[in-house]
Amino acid sequence: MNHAYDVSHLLAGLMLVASFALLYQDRIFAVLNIFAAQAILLAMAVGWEAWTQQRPHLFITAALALCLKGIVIPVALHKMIVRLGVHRDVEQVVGVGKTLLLGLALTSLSLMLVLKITAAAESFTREGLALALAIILLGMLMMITRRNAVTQIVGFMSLENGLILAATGARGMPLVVEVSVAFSVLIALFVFAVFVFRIRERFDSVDVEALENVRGDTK
Amino acid sequence: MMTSVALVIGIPFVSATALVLVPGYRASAAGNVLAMFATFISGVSLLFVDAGASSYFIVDDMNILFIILNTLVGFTASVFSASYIGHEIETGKLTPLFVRFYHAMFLGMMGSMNLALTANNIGLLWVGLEIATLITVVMVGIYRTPSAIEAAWKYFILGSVGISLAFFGTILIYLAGQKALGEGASAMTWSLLQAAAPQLDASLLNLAFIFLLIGYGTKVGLAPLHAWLPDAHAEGPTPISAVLSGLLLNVALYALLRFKMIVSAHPEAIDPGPVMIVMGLISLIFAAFMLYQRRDIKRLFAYSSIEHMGLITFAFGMGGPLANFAGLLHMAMHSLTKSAIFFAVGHVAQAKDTQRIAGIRGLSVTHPGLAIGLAAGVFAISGLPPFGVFMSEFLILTTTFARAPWLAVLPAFGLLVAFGALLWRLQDLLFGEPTEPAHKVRASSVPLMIHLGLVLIAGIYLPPILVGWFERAAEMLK
Amino acid sequence: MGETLTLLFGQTIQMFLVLLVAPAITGITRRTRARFMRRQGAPVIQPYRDLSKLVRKESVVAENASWLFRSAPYAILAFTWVAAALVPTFASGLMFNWAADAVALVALLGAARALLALAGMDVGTSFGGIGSSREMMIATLAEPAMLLVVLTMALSAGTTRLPEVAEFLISAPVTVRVSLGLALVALVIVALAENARIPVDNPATHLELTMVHEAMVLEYSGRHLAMIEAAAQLKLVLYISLIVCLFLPFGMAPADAGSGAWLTGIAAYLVKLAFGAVLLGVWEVSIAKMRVFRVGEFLGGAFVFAFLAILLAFLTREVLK
Amino acid sequence: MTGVDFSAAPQLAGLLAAILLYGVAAGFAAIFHRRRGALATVYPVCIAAAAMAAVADLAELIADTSTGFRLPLGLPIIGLYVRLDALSAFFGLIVNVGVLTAAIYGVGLDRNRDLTARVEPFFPAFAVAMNLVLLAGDAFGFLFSWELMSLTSWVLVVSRHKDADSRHAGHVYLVMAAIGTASLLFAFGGLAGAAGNYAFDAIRAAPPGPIVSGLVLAGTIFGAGSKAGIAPLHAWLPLAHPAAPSHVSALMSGVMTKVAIYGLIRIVFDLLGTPVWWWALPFLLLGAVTAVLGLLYAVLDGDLKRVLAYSTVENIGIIFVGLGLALAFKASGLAAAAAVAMAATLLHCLNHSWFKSLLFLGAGAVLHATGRRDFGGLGGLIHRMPVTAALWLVGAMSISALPPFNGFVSEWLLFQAVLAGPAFPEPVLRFMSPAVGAMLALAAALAAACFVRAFGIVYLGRPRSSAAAEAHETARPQQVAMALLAGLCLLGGLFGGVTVSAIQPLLQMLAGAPLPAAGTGPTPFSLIAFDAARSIYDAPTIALFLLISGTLTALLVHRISSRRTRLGPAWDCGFPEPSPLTQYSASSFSQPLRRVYGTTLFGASEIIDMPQPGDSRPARLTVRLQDYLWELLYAAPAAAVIGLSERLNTLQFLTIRRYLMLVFSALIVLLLIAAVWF
Repeated sequence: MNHAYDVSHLLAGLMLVASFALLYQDRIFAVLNIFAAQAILLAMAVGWEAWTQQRPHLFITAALALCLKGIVIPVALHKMIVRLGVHRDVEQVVGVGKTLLLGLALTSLSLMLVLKITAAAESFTREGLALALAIILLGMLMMITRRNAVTQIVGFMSLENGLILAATGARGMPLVVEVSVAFSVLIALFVFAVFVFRIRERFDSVDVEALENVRGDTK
Repeated sequence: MMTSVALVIGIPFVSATALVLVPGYRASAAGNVLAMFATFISGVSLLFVDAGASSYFIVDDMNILFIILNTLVGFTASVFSASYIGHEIETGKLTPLFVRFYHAMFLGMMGSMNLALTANNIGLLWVGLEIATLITVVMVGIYRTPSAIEAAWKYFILGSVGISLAFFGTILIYLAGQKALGEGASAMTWSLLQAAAPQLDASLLNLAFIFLLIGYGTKVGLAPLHAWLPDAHAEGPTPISAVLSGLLLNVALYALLRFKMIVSAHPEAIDPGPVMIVMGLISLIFAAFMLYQRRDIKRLFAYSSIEHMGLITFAFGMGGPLANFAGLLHMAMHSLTKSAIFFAVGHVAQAKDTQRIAGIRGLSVTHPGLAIGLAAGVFAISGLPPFGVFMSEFLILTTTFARAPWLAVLPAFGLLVAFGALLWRLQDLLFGEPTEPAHKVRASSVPLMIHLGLVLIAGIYLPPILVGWFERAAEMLK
Repeated sequence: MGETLTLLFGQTIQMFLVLLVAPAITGITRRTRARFMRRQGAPVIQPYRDLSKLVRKESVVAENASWLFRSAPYAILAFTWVAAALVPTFASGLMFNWAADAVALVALLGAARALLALAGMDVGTSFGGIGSSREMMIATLAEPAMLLVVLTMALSAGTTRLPEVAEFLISAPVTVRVSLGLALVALVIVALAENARIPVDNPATHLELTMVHEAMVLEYSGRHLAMIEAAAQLKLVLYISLIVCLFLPFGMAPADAGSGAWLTGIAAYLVKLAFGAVLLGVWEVSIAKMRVFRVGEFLGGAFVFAFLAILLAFLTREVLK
Repeated sequence: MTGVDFSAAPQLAGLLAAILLYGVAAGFAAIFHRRRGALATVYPVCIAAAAMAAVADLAELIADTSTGFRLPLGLPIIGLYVRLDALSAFFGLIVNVGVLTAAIYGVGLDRNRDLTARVEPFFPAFAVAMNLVLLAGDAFGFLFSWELMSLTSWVLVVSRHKDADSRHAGHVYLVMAAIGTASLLFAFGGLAGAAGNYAFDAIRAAPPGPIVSGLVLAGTIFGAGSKAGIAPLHAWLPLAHPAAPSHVSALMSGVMTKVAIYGLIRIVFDLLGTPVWWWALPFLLLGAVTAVLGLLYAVLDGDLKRVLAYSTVENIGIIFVGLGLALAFKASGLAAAAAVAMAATLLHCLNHSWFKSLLFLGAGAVLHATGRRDFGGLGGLIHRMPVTAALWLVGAMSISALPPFNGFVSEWLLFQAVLAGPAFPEPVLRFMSPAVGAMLALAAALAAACFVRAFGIVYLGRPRSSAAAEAHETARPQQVAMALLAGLCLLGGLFGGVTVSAIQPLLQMLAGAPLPAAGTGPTPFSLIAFDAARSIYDAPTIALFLLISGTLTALLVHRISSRRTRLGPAWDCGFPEPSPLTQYSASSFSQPLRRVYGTTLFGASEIIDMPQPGDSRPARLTVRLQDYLWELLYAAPAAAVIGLSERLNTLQFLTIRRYLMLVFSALIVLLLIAAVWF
């Protein structure tokens, strides 16, 4: 049972590393690849949980993660970038160095928070939660430090990965949750797609800045 | 109980799927009205079933009023849409296909909101809110103008971030309940959690509440999480603005309150009061100032919604029987009044072909009835008698002053600043030399009258049954 | 019954006494001035002649004068006369001087002044306007001062009824009181201003731009002018008798004294009046008139004195009692 | 006690019936606002209702059967209390007499020229609201009707909605009203306490502690004071009152301000428990300053209706002084003096409502006849509108506190109260009362100057514009309304003693002692303060004297004089100018006063533009006055709000990423707090 915990911990840790890599990376295709890797790691983690917790239905989530986030979406985004001719390098608002420092700060914050949780709680509840929280915060960090719509979407999805990690980590949390997550991710993708194409109709790039030129309440 | 709950949730969803298949937008509009009426009836039928909780659904004093309110406003809004959206087709802003989807999505949204309101399982609550959000995202973007798409995009991104944070909070609540209630669905059942609140893990509850506050707070539109709200209101179809302001914000706040109950029931956990007071005041005062610079009439009232959500949050933060009572009353009054205002605004926009305040003058000359309606709405929302909001603001301010005199100055300040702006704009709209064009108003004004009538009556006489709900709910909220 | 009759008689005497003696006082003042200017001067009874002459002459009224212009003189005379009848002169406790007190006295004079100012504006000439506006400006400073003075009196006597005040001052031990002294100064200044005397105004001027009172009555002639003149003379008498009855009340017949004491009272009163008139004449020749806009400062001084007086009265009252 | 036996309380029943009648009129007018015929019936109905209500109030004032009942409306559980006692009845009398005369005036309005459809539905509604304020027996009902009063009068203020000034006036007015209501909310919050005893009876049963009562006092003075128009909260008043149609201005200035005073008395003298001496200080200070300041504004202003509005501010100051003295005497245990001060206050409320209504109605008549409100365009109206002129003169003399009219009665009582000042135990009060007396004296003199100016410029002299030259006498109903008020002014002036004996129970209730009964004086009509030996004012006797002496002189003169009268051109020292523009104008009239008072208070400055010799353009004199109070307390905050909103508005134009950053940072801040705190 103990190594079971180690493995899930290891996978979660690797996902966190992937998040840092996402923050570090500044070429858009590399970002997509790293995201795919993180998704696959997530799939493995979920699968492992399914096996150790004897909750086979978690395999569905694992599969979902693997296919959808590990393969379909990266490929789709890749194609889209090629077709829309979005410039390949990601403009970063904050320099990589600063971003990574912020990432470290956020990670330590999440550890600090989780360590306050009574030791009586299950062991996963602490470390796993810490890692998941860190991944979530890093995802948000990525969303706000990148100008490019695609990378913002990626940031959002890595945030989602953190969520799923936490959800699956929580023992015996009803299936409702995974379904809803998958559901929401599907919807999300669907709506994303709709918007990306709409945006394509209207603007020349997917650059979010381009959207801002329609101001809310001009004088 | 189950049957009527099933009806309240089922009717909209079923008829939504049906409407997708119905050809012809007139038929779908009629279907929408019909379905919403049926939902309203089944919502009212909840009065006659005894309250209770299953593992997935719950009907208690806390939510019964909101369900009825929800279905009622949903019904009036559907009536309004039927006539309003028709006009949009004539002016070519929408195609019949989009209108059919519009009505279907309207029903889906109502259904999911009812789901959220009746859910006893916090996961289900979350699901309901999310579906509602995602559908409204699409509806906000339905005009496909650049600004509409920007608004929808903004709403979508901020909304989904909110979704995720709220979900993480839900997980944390589950983890907190896991030890006391064991693994499985029971640890996600609100009523059980509420009952077992003192045994839960305090630090997990704190963490959870923070995430839920930010997550659902985004939906409530509390500053600084509000950014999506004004644009979504301004760019979407007016009936949707009415439903957003009148219902979705309430439902999100309702969810937040459910969790506040759990947290505040725990002795060691953080006291949600101060946090809510601070966020409430920030939203109230910030929105009040923003009102002065508004040029678009719908954005104006969107900000006023932020302002009032702030006031309500403040009231619940104050706590205590009087303040909670006032908060609940204010939620009800605000959703009725604000949706009424948006109905009126829809009329104005169609009568003047513009949403820009600068383009609308002298309504009291060209459209006296509409002018009176708009004025009544604005005065009602500003807390002037003889309307219901006056009573809630009266209670909030007096009781706050009685308990913390210096704290009471801030909400009063915010409200006065806001009133200054609203009155200013109202006078611009109503008085002066009328501007062209001045079409006849086509959309139905019945919903407007119904809402204002209810608010007026509430301002003078609250029926005891209503008072009973409020008091018991206020009791639950502590 | 006979009691009341005598009182009524006394009251009547006072009413007509003041009316009859008024022109003579003005005459005395003028005469004194003339003498000090090394002029022969008109005889003391000249004002009586003037009045009778004016009454007999026809009066010329401007076309656009209104009923107010014609009726004002009578009202002005009436107000002033009643006011003068209320001031204790030769005897205190006459029949009707309970009817009004110090405050009412000031108000009656105020009413007369307001009517005069209105009459001045009625015809719509520039000089009338000048007169009225300056008169009202002076009044805004003089009237409060006057009011404060009488309030000071009332305060030290513990009543606002003038006869009682006089009684009090007669009976009270002769002690130097700063507040009363200040009040006297203020009252004199006010009296000068109210009666359009040098240095505030010049009753004998013919240089229009310096006129105040004369400018207001510029349009009047004949019997109307006579009324105005009589009223002015009454006012002078009123102020002098106010001053003397408040500050040198000796010789005044007390309330309970019979009609026998009245004769001495009347005699003393007339002497005091004549004395006051002479003093006024001397004062007028020994000082120059000041510019209209310096009047403000002059009367402001009166206001300050009066205020100090009442302040002291307030603070020292319990010492006195 | 939900039900009430109306046969036991006929006054209350009558009053409620009258209110109902008002309501009917309002609703009727609202429904048929397009039909002239229907609108024509509104004012007559109002007259009937007002008469009914006034009678009921009078009956209650004399009988003093304070009755009331509770309705299951308003606040849940607590309910809505309706209560009629002598105090409400007294102010109810003021309200309904005012409405009565205003309605009579309204009957004569010319429906072709005045926009009435916007006024007539709200005129009765306004009356209803004012009556309800007086009847309210709990905090909610009070504020409810209070706000309703502001709202209805706002509609009337903006009834000339195409004129930007009245829109601005309406905005300032309603915002100020809202601010006032907010502070009254605080006051009632303090009175009710955390338990929420909003009913007046409950509040009386448990008055608040010293600190809270201080806060409540502040809230009340601010809230009710701003409605009454006490400086420096008065600035909305000279904007809003003139903007409304004149008969509404009469109501707002003459009546609504008194309703505010009612609120003040109700809270401070009735609900707030036993007074402490320092409570009086704000009243005395604010009152004295307001009285003088209001008149200085008035005497320098050039607009007839605005002058009247400013003079309302002055009178509110006088009333405040009266209240302050009453409060101080009551707190010092000098009941007799408190009674004098209170009587002065109440009488002044009554008198002011009469002569101010009269003056505003007269101003309305002038405005209607000439279309001008500015002194520069008026003059000589005494020839064209003799009746109005005569009645206005009565009003002017009353407001200048000249005997034998009613203004002097309250003034006289007030001075008597000031004279009782040395009895104060606290040195502060002993020092303040003469100061206050001096300010009052100054105010009285300025009032005379102000209204001599107003009357002289408007009615006397020669017309300054063709409009004024062609003016016509106002319609009969208007004349009747004004005559009614003028009559009241005269009677009130003659028989002040009678009025006092009518409000004796009220004085007993508020001050703790009545005034000496009228019978103890030399005549049954003499007005007595303290005791007959101390101070009497017997108006009828004085009036008799005036009559006798006046007639005597008239007879005498007409006997001896030749009654010859010749009409000729004005003499004017031999240079009668043909042009009416050479008359003294309003601003030239106030020049000496401006020189004396204006330079420091208003930074008054005159710029003379004298053309070179040979230059044919006219010389110009421009006078500049600065309203420091407005700039400091109104313009500056408004500018601050706008400026801040402009800064904040940048938050409307951020990029989505920045909005996300806001959300994110909010989350992080909360997490940090959680990490550090818990």
